[in-house]
Amino acid sequence: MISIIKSKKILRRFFVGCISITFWICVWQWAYLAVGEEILVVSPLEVLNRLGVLLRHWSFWMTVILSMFRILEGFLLGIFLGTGFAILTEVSRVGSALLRPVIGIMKATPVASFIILALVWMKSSQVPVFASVLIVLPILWANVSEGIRKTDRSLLQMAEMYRFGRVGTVKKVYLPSVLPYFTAACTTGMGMAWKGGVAAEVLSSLPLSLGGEIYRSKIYLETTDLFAWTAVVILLSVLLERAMLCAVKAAGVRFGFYSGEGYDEH
Amino acid sequence: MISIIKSKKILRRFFVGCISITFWICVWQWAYLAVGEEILVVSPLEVLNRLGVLLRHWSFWMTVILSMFRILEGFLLGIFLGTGFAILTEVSRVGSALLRPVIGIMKATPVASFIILALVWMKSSQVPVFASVLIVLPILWANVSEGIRKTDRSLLQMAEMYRFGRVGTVKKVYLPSVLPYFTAACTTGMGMAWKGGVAAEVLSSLPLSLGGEIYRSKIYLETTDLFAWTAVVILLSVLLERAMLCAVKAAGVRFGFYSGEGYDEH
Amino acid sequence: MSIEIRSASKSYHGAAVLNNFSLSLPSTGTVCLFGPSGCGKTTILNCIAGLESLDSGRIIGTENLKISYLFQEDRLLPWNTALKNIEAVLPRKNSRALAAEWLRLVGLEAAADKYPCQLSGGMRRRVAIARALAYGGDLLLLDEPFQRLDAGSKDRMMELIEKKTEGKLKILVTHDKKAADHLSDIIYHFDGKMIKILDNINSERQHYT
Amino acid sequence: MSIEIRSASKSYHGAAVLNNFSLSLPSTGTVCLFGPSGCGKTTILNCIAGLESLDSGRIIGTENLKISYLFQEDRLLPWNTALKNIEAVLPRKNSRALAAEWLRLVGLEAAADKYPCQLSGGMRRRVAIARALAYGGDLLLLDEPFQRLDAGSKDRMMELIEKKTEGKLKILVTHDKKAADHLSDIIYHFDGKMIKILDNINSERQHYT
Amino acid sequence: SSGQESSKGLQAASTISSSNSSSDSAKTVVRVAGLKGPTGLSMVKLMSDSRNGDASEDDQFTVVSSPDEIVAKISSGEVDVAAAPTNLAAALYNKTNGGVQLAAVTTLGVLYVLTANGETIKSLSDLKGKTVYSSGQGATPEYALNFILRQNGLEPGKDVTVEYEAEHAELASMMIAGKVKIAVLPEPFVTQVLSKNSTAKIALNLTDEWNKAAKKQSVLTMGCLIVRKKFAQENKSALDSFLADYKSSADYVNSNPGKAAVLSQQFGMMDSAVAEKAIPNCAIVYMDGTEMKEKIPEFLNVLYQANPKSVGGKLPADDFYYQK
Ligand SMILES: Nc1ncnc2c1ncn2[C@@H]1O[C@H](COP(=O)(O)OP(=O)(O)OP(=O)(O)O)[C@@H](O)[C@H]1O
Ligand SMILES: Nc1ncnc2c1ncn2[C@@H]1O[C@H](COP(=O)(O)OP(=O)(O)OP(=O)(O)O)[C@@H](O)[C@H]1O
Ligand SMILES: [Mg+2]
Ligand SMILES: [Mg+2]
Repeated sequence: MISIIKSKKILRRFFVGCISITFWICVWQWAYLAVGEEILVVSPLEVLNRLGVLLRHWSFWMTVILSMFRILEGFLLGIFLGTGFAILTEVSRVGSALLRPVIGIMKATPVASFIILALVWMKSSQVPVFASVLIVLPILWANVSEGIRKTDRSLLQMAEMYRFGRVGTVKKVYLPSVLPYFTAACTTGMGMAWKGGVAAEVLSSLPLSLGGEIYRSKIYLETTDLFAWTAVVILLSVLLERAMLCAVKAAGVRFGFYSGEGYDEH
Repeated sequence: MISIIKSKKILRRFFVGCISITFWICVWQWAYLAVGEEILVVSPLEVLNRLGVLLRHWSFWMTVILSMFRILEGFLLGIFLGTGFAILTEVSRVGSALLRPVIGIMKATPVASFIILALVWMKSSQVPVFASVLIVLPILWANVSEGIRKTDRSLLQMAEMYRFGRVGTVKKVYLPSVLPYFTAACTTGMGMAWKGGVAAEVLSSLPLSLGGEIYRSKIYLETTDLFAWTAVVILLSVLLERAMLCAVKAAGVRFGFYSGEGYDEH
Repeated sequence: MSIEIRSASKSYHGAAVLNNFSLSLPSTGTVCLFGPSGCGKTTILNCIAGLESLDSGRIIGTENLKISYLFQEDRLLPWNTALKNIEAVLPRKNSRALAAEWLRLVGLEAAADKYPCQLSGGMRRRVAIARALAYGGDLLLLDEPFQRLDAGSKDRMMELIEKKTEGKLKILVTHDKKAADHLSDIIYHFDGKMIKILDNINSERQHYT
Repeated sequence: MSIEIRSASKSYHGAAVLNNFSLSLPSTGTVCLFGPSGCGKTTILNCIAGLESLDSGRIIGTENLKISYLFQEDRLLPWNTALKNIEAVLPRKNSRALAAEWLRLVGLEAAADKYPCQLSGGMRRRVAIARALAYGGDLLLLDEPFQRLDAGSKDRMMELIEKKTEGKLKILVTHDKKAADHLSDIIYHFDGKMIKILDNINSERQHYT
Repeated sequence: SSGQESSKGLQAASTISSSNSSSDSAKTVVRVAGLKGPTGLSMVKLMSDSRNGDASEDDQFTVVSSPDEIVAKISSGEVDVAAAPTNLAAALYNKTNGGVQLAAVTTLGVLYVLTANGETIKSLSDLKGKTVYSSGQGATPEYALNFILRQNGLEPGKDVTVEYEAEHAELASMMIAGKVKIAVLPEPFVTQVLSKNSTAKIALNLTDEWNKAAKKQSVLTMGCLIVRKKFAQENKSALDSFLADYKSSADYVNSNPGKAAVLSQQFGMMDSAVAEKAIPNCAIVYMDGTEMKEKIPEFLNVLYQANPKSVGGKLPADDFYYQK
């Protein structure tokens, strides 16, 4: 019975999502008609058409896959480093003092400021990865440290008394209480990784990259292409976000703690 | 006695911060010596010198003030809209369905994709504001909605029983429990607002803007200027972040709830 | 005002807690629910308070009723001091002085500015009691009000509750036989179904096992 | 093993809770601390457990001691079921079967897969008791173990504790005179300073007021 | 597939054209960085020859998209020769204490004044009292436009209002959408606007206007080849033969726009459809030696007068100009 309720819920959510997307596509069509300049806004239908054409070329898939791997690499690196940095800053006072300025710099410094320096050390195809890391890392860091700080002290005392050990305390107390913070950061971070990574691809107009295609569409004033490629970016980001949330949830269930809205759902 | 302990703590923190910054400046100096290319890395001393010179011109202050206002405007707008969106998505199912795709798009779409469209409707000096909003809004949204969802249900039931009313429940239950999430998002958001805003200024090489100065320093290979202006960006972002944290804390105390690490400190 | 529970049923994940359960409550006095741990006492109170909905059946007479619910857990606002926690349920006018007076009545005038995490277990319970009484509901739901209290405090709290809620209906859940005995007009033993084991409103008060 | 508290002092924000307090504990038996709410009983247990530090003075004999601390609050892991909460304190080998056995002993075999928020107050308390006993410390700190329990459960828990911790030192904090009377060898009344009101280890057990 | 065919077709021609330049110079590999856009077009033939193994040297080519990468690659010694905007070459010379040299000028001005929607401009003096939209503020387009206007007796901001837009693409879109009547745009945006707005046409070629204004003392140039001085000194013969190959490549592109456009797409310089139309407007030249040394200093001086920083703070000395 519970599974029926659940699948009903999923169906309803899917349905509501579809209606909402339809609504926004109507808004888009309206904007297209209102602006009336093909060079500024193109119609959704045309974009769909163009996507249909693009989909048929193998180069489309190469582009998508290469960009996706680049951005996923940046995202994962950002997650690992951000979580690592958060643990370091919360665990050690020296680590905290040393890392805080670095994170401050990462957050605020625009890519333009160090791109030349970065290009000396890395290939231009690595710059998007780097840009994604720089945007994901601070988000992860902020949330995970907040989660560590907000871990219930009374439960930590309990873990100490019952000698959970370091590993046990992390697994049984810290991980479950940091998980919602981590999940929230991952959700934001995935979108932002795309934003930052594709922006870097645009700047270096990398061949066989989504950003490169956006750059080309822009300088050749191919507005339909611009919209189509942007739609691909948005779609991929949303899909990967969903996939990642499922993965995090599955991992949570697998390791015996739950990240969902409440423990009731179990 | 408590105030003595507190001021001691602040002093020590300040001291540790200074040591850490000194350490990183030493690393910078080492990198300067190791790279040995003035065009890639300049020495900290030279940057300080250059800053000393820049400081004396009124145009420096104009640049700083104009950029700061632009980015603060974006930051504040992002905070208001992000919080508003979060409330809407949590309160109303229709709001949630309609806003979710918008936020997904905001998170993932690179500025390059809509800059031309945006430039048709807004002055190029407003683009940095817009870029900041687009980066701050999703961060605020994610954290505030997480905070709203994680508000203790048993306290909400209590508020219902004791008829706190809508305003009272928000003020006495929701606000204090969302505050730490909000603060964390503001901290990340402030840095990111600078990153996004200055990057947009660079792209449009806006006159009298920090990003414009960074752009010009870059294309004219004035590495000293590039570092100096970047340092200004970082400094401003860190200072404003501090100021904002103090403001949020003061507001928390003023309105009778506390956001700090624990309630013990009181 | 008279409250009636009519053939209420409630189950969690298929396990019935309330099963076609009916109860008529008097309009005044103290009704005590007595029963083993996990039998559904808190669930009944939650349903009367409207915090949980029944699977079937109805509860009549609680609409728009002002209810003081002393929860089984204290449910104090962790970010407010003891004083502010009580002020929160009072009308704005004079709330500070009133709240301070309530704290005095439960013997916590010295702890007014402490946060819940700085209070001992028994002190937190007394703040919760003070809050429930300060709110002044027409119906009192008291879920184990005297837990974590020492004998002296317990007596004082019982006295206070009796004095401040005269003429109002109280539903008391407790495991403390002495307290139940002392306070209650009607005592039910609840274990799946209800058995009235004392009815002081109509008959002489009598001792139960 | 003998535990001694030597001229311990502890104050919060200038208000002394323990003031030059000394106490010698026997190596076995049950020592009961009795006292009004907020007098500092939990603070003493926390200091013995090493969770809070003294302002001055020392506690001797607790180094490396395995302590089962039943906290005044339950402190269950909200993201784990009742069973997993007990498993968490057991050595990995066979932990599942052992935990299930402990749940059976406290009468909760049916609630093994429920999360703490799905348990009633008394059920949560019993899980906490089962966890403390399952851990099998050499010293037991029991802070109001029987709160929220009905009379029947309370008797069963007392019996279980006595049976499972024979020969170990237990420090019991309770407001329940009957339980204190039943379980304790030594009873102290604590209110700023200690007054021994019963010493069953050397003398006859006697009734106190 | 048609691209492949035509590239095969031109292999034959190229073998002949570059056969005599393949001398006995040692097998020194020249590492070259090309820049996307018009300044890179002239090297596509060279790149294709090198790829097919028909060139005199097996030089290594990389195509980069931003001057940032050129700076990074030249200053780290990752490449020896690079295509670069001319003012960047001067700035690099100054900032590396003479570490780079100007090997050849490869692209003259690619800036044009476009008109649309019935606006007619026949000469510069027609601009008086009009509003001109431009992009590239703080860079060569602004300084060049100001110079030409002033030489023709028009004071920018007074006689002619110049509105600067942030991006070339933005201005081009505005022109296509009919929001702008007079615009100064570089290639390949000129081609784009011409093909998408039928009322748009080229009114003035700023390279010609510069020639008139400067009385042939200088040229407006946007692109050049730079070489690391150390490399130039140590591998003079290899560099010279590379430059000779480069010259024939530039000639080839100018005389075979269609075939060059296909190559340009293959190497990611520019889309073939755009390139074919744009090449005639891209002012591809090859100028080195004395001619370069005569005409460039004055050009740099114009930039220097407008903004000393744009050429790296001071005018380059004579050793900036590489001599064969
Ligand atoms: N949210 C829930 N999900 C699943 N089961 C629940 C939930 N809430 C309560 N229960 C179950 O309902 C039963 C009754 O719970 P309730 O809290 O009413 O007991 P109680 O009589 O108040 O017990 P106690 O005296 O221990 O507080 C218990 O078996 C409990 O496990
Ligand atoms: N963190 C703290 N900050 C300030 N005061 C505290 C703190 N913890 C405890 N206290 C104070 O210390 C005193 C003793 O508290 P403790 O919890 O030991 O009492 P207790 O004897 O266990 O009472 P109860 O029987 O009510 O649990 C109380 O007055 C309490 O307000
Ligand atoms: Mg209950
Ligand atoms: Mg206590």
